[in-house]
Amino acid sequence: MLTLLVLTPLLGAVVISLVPARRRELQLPLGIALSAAPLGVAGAVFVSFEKGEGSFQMVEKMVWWEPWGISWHLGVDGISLGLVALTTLLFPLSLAASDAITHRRKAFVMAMLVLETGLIGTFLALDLVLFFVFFEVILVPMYLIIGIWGGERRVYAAVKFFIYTAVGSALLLAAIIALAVMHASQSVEGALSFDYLALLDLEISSTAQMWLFGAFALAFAIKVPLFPFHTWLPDAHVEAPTAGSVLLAGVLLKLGTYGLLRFNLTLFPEATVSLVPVLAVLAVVGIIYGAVVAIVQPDLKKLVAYSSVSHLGFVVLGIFALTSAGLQGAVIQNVNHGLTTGALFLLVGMLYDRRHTKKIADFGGLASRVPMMAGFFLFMAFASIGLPGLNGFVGEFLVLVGSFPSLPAYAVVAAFGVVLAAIYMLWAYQRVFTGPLTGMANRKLVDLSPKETAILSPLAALVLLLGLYPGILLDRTAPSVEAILDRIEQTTDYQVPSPGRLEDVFASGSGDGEG
Amino acid sequence: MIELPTEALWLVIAFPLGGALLLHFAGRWLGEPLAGYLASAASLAALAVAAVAAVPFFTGEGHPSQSLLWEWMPAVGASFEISWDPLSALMTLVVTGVGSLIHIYSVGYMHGDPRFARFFTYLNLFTASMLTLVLAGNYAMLFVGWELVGLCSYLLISFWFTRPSAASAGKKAFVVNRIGDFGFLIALMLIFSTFGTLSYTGVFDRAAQELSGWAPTIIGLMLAAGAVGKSAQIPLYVWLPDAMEGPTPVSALIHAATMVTAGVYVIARSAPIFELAPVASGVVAAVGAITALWAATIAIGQSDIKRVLAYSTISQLGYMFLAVGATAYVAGVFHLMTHAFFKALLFLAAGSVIHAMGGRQDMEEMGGLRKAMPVTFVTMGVGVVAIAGIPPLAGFWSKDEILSVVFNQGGWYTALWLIGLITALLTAFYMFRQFVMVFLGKPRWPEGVTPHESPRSMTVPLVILAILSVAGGLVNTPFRLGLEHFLEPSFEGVRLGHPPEGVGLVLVLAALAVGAGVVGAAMAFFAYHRPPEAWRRFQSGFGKLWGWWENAYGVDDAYGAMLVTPGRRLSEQTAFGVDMKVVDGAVNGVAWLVQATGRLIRPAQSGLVRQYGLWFGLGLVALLIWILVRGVA
Amino acid sequence: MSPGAFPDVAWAGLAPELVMVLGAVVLLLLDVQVKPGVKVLWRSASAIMVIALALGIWQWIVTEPGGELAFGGMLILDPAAAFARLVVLVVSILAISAGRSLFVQLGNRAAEGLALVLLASAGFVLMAASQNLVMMFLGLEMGSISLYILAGITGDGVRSDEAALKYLLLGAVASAVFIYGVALVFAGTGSLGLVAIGGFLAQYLVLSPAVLLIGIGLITVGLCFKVAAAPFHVWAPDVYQGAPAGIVGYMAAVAKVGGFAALARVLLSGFGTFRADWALVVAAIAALSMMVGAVMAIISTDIRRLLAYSGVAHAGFILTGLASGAPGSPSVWFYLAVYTVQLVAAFSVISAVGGAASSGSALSDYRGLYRRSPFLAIALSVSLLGMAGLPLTTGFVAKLGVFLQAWQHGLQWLVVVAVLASAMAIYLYLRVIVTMYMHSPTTDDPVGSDRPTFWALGFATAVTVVLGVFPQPLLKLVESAIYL
Amino acid sequence: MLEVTPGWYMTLAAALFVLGLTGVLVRRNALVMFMSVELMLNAVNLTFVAAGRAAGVLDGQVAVFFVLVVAAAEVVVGLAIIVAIFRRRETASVDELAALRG
Repeated sequence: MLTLLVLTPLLGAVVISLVPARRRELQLPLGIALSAAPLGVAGAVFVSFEKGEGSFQMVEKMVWWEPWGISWHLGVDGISLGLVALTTLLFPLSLAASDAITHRRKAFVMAMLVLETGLIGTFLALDLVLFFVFFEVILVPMYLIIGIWGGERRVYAAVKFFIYTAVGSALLLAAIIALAVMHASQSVEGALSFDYLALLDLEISSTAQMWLFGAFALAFAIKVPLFPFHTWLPDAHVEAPTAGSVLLAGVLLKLGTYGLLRFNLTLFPEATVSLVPVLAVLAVVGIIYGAVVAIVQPDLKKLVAYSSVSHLGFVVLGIFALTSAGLQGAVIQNVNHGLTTGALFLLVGMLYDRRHTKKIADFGGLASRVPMMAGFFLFMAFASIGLPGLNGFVGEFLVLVGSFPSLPAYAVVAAFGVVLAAIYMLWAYQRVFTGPLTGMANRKLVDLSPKETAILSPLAALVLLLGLYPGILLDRTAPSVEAILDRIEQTTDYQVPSPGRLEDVFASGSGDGEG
Repeated sequence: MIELPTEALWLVIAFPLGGALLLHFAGRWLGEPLAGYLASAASLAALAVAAVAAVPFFTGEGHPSQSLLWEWMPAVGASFEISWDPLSALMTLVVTGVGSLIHIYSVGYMHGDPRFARFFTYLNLFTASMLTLVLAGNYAMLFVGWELVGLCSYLLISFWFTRPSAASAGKKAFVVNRIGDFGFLIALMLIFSTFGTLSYTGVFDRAAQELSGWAPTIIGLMLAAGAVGKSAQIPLYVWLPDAMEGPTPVSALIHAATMVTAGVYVIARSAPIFELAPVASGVVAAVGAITALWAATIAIGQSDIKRVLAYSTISQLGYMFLAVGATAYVAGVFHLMTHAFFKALLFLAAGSVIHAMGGRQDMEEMGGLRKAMPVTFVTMGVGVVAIAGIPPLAGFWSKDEILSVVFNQGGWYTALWLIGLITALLTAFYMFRQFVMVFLGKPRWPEGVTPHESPRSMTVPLVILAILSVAGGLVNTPFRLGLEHFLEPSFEGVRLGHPPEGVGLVLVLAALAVGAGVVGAAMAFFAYHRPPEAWRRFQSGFGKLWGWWENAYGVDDAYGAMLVTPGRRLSEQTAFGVDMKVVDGAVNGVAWLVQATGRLIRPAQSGLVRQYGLWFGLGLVALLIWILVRGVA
Repeated sequence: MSPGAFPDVAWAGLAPELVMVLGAVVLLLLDVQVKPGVKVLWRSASAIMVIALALGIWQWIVTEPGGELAFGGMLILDPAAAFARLVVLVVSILAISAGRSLFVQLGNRAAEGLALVLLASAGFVLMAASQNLVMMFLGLEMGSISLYILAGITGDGVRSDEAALKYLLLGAVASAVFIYGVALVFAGTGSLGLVAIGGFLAQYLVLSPAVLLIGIGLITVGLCFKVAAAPFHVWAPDVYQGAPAGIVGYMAAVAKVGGFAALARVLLSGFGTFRADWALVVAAIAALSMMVGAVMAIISTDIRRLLAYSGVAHAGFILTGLASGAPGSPSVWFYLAVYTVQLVAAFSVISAVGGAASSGSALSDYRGLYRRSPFLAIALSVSLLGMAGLPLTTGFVAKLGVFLQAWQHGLQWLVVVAVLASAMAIYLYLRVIVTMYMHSPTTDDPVGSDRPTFWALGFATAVTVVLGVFPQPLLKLVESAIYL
Repeated sequence: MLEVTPGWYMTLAAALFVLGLTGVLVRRNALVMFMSVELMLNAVNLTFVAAGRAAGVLDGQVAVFFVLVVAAAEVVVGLAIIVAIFRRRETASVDELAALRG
């Protein structure tokens, strides 16, 4: 089933390529229909997923090249499940929002479908080479999407995106090779293996763990992006077409956090435990820094982009909190951020399609002209601010409350990001949507079409559903998260903090929280 | 009598929530006034359910109970669970009761507004949120309500969003509240890491054994930080005056009667924690007392009818803080309730005046409205007397109880008591000043304004609230401690502050409080029941002081200069300096470095064969030397 | 073997080379006597190549794992040699297919050109199959001299002359260095056969290894020149830029195959016991090549120079595999096979865009190529992405193989340098792709490609992608191409 | 009497080789550079002969023939190219050939 899930979009791309170029009117609807297929498969996967199970499910394995120990090995667990579902959901929606793409539309749809295969594959891969292949292959369609269908400085942004990520993953490849070789030297048969499950049994010295952790973490930190590796993101977002931004923020960034969670924590537990302060500092700096920088951005898209830096800082903090709540928060925040930021980018795109500008200063008082759009924007803005009852809160709250027992000082600083989020989001909303309606062009704006409403509504519904009943996801992630924590506890002397007197928390915690 | 199980209490939230949803999707189709009636019905339905459910507490047979709706975030012990005890019952009744009246009032007040239905959507949503807050069975769900009321406050303050000031005020309210929430969040983190849960029962049952040293103090202070934001206390009160940009019913409901009291509610709710943290309690009391005085002085200098009430609200909230800080939880909650009545009444009456004056809010343009608006005149009069603490109206009982409990605490609380007493005098002064300026004297109406009494839908709620303001205080008098008895199950095991034992002392304290009120009222009457020139002379007698009051001590400007502007500059410098030049510059610098290296070695590629030969030869020699050195060594 | 008796020659084992050499002679004679049209000559040459390839495949199948000595020990016919032959032949066929227009433009010199291609291919195959160092020198010269002439064959361009002279002069010096190294090794061991040298070294403790070490060093330098490894690469950009577009890809590819085959054979089977001594030297050259190649390519504005410098970097990657010792040889062969195909494909596109006889190809000429010819743009992109080592292309598998070997054999630092260099290299390939897809063309004239070019490029592109996803057949094939 | 061992020959050959290499580096005329290369190859030949003699095998002497042949072939091609260049530019100085660079 998972192979099917990975290959369905690719098949779709093949189908699209067979559509004659002159049948332009067919390309986009067909693309949407074809990207709905993986959504269906993902739905089936979601339904047949066993709730109480922490290990990988629906595992499929085919040997690809025995001597190197590489195989086509797929599996899904609670950590990847939500991301896969999110991916398959965002594709039809962002394709549907791509009416504005008229130039080389067929190629666009194909690039999107290839991208989808890559993304799903990355989340499901249980072989490190397979993972790396998908991880890298994603760059090409995304690069094309930014570079061909992007804004004015698209080439600069696309190249920066590609190079930055490629440089990041270079050392990842070296580290992966190192693991396989290590497997060869430790296993009885002396065989190389890139199999994730096999590599989990390796005994890696502390020093080696540090190095390998560093290599993995660098690749993922750039993808997340963690401060100070984030500067490719605003450029990429500003230049990318709407669909590109949606997927970039919605899914691509999650590859980084997913990678940290999936590989760094389990393969290098010792290094994880000792490097927690480093990652936590970067995460917290990212939270505050991203928010501070977002406040004064003159470009709406850039503002949302920097907000991603801030939000993903929460995810990373949750991961390195190494507590059940923190990890669950990280997993669900991954999905949440995809929904809300995806929707925000869709909205900015819809605004851009109408006004051909993203500058905040060009807008003003739009709410009286386009109330529906304003309503959706405000809804998503509040979701992103972390309003309880909407999904963003669930993730942030779990992360904050979950990271306090282990990282009190960091959690306190991170919590301040919540304040800043309200400032940049609401200020932006105020300048764009409220006040008197300004400008002739703004006076002629049209509100959301039924189609646009249909694109945004499922996202809004999910934002609400996950905000009120996150159990739909948490029930499935909890066992996998526990499995990771168990592993860390077994392989290191780390103990997940249990509730207790605050004096103890502060004594054992790595910082000396406020007061 | 029907026994309503706790399991059914979700209905209390569901009615207004359902109303909000219905109005959201069908509001425009329902139109005016149907949407308003529907929203009012939803609110009334919630009131009915709550009333029925609260009966056991009145009869003294009820016990606090919980009912789990659904699991929310099990990892942090957060779930949607309703906790039903006298405290939440009382809050529910106040919220739905006053709320319903304001709903009804709004049908008249919002008449003709193009976004009539949307207003009621928000109003219903607010009711649902506030009920979520008070019915929550754990801190997480409380926080849901806490933030959702903030959202509604934001939406309603900037309801007329085309006015830049309204849009800005809404944002300000939310952001300032968020600063308080920052503390609240930390409190939640502290609580979770101590107890492993956020549920009230889980926390309070074990509070005494798990919390020691400075832990309860810091938790209490952090909770108080959240409360300071929501209840507009120093230093976070600045959002509330601006919040008056919202429609007046909103000011009445959210920014007087209900939402702003959430802070008081939280502290009262967390009494078992504050019990262990006398320092935190003391801070709360001090903040409350200082805020009460501070805001009261500002209120004196205001000429906007709503701003007076806004600062008055801040001041009265200060009283409530003072009460809960002095562990007089019952007194605090009592004042919360009476304040809800008379402040809602005052706001609605002010709204009625504004309505009549065609949207004008400057009291200097009013005067002599007594005849034009008799109902409003009388009801507002009741409210003014009530807030001034003149017996036997509601305000007297609650305020007196607070002051006497604070006095009884002794020590430095005596100073707080004194502040409270002065505030009582000031309260009476600025309220009577307002009353006189608005209703008495000669009309100073601008041309074209012909005030008229408001429609029935507005006056009826005024009358009902006036009755409540008169009689509401009787639920808890020194003669019959009804409320204290009623709330007992909620404060089980908590030492409550009490008035002094001796009847004589009680009477002296009461007399002092009443005296302060009467003096203040009399001063206002004499200073302002005169032609405007005379007041101005009176005001200028205060010298610079009056300017400070008028200008609210310039706190907004100071915050602007000390926080907002530097913050923005910091943000700009980070974004356009650090981020673009340093961080991104480093990235581009690496790329530049690679290219520069290339340019550095490019001259080697001169195209000259002999030079190529030289490189070849040099490479050869270098290699041979290396081989030989290694080989021989 | 009695005097006067005909030596024991493995005729069958050499059939492909014999066909090529005889074919070259026949072509020249045909040209003199019959004067057929260029098309006929081109077809004949292609037919000769195909026959040679068929024989080569047959030889591959019958080759024993250990190989057999032929020509009195001058040559060794082992799987590595047989595989080298396959690569050279495939590359040659691709090159003359895509280079048809060059031969057409050469007119009455077409026969010479085709004959030289056949001779050069034969020469480099012999070089790869040499067991004797002098034989290796002969193969090297046979191939190299043919390439010198090919570099200047158009004879009508200042730049192509310059390229030819530079290539020749520096190549001659390199050859001299190589053969001097051979002489020193001979002096040190008393034999010229690699098997014998290996045996000698295994048997005796060399008392004064200096002469031998210098010999090895000189041989290595000579061959590094041929494969354009830094710092012996300076000629490559100039030659690639100046030589006729239709033949540069071929020149670069076969010289690399021959050079690396020889280097591998010398280092692995001759001086295998000395690995501890030479591995670090080779690794240093590899590291330098990768860095210099990547950095210089980034600042190049001519696509040929860019490819030349990238070729330097690739030489570094291949040397990385070589430095890992004998177990690394399959990865070296895999790399060589897929890289040379990409290289020829890339230059075929350059030839189609700029003209087969042209010298120099400014990057700006490729602006908007996608709009002028989507096919060429895609073919070039695939080749470049392959060179960049992007997953799902053969380049990735090749790099993975090389890195795995190096890491397993103690060259972890080299792998780190290599991954960084390949990350840097991505930028330069991306530059070309950006130019082709994201810039608007200066002219809208469509660019055509003739049918042989189309097929050659189609084949190369398909190979790069299909073998990138399913490389198992080729991986299996190179498994036996190992030097013992 | 001083015995002339193969070592002498090989030292001489090394000197010649270096001389040749230096010649390539310092002379501008392409023809002279070729002559220098010939010198290098002759050094090689001397080494081969000396080493072959020392080892008592014929391989060294045989190799010399091949080297000679190769040298001749190189010179032929080289002269042809130099003549072609001289015709076009009227110079045989390699320093004037630097159109290709960077």
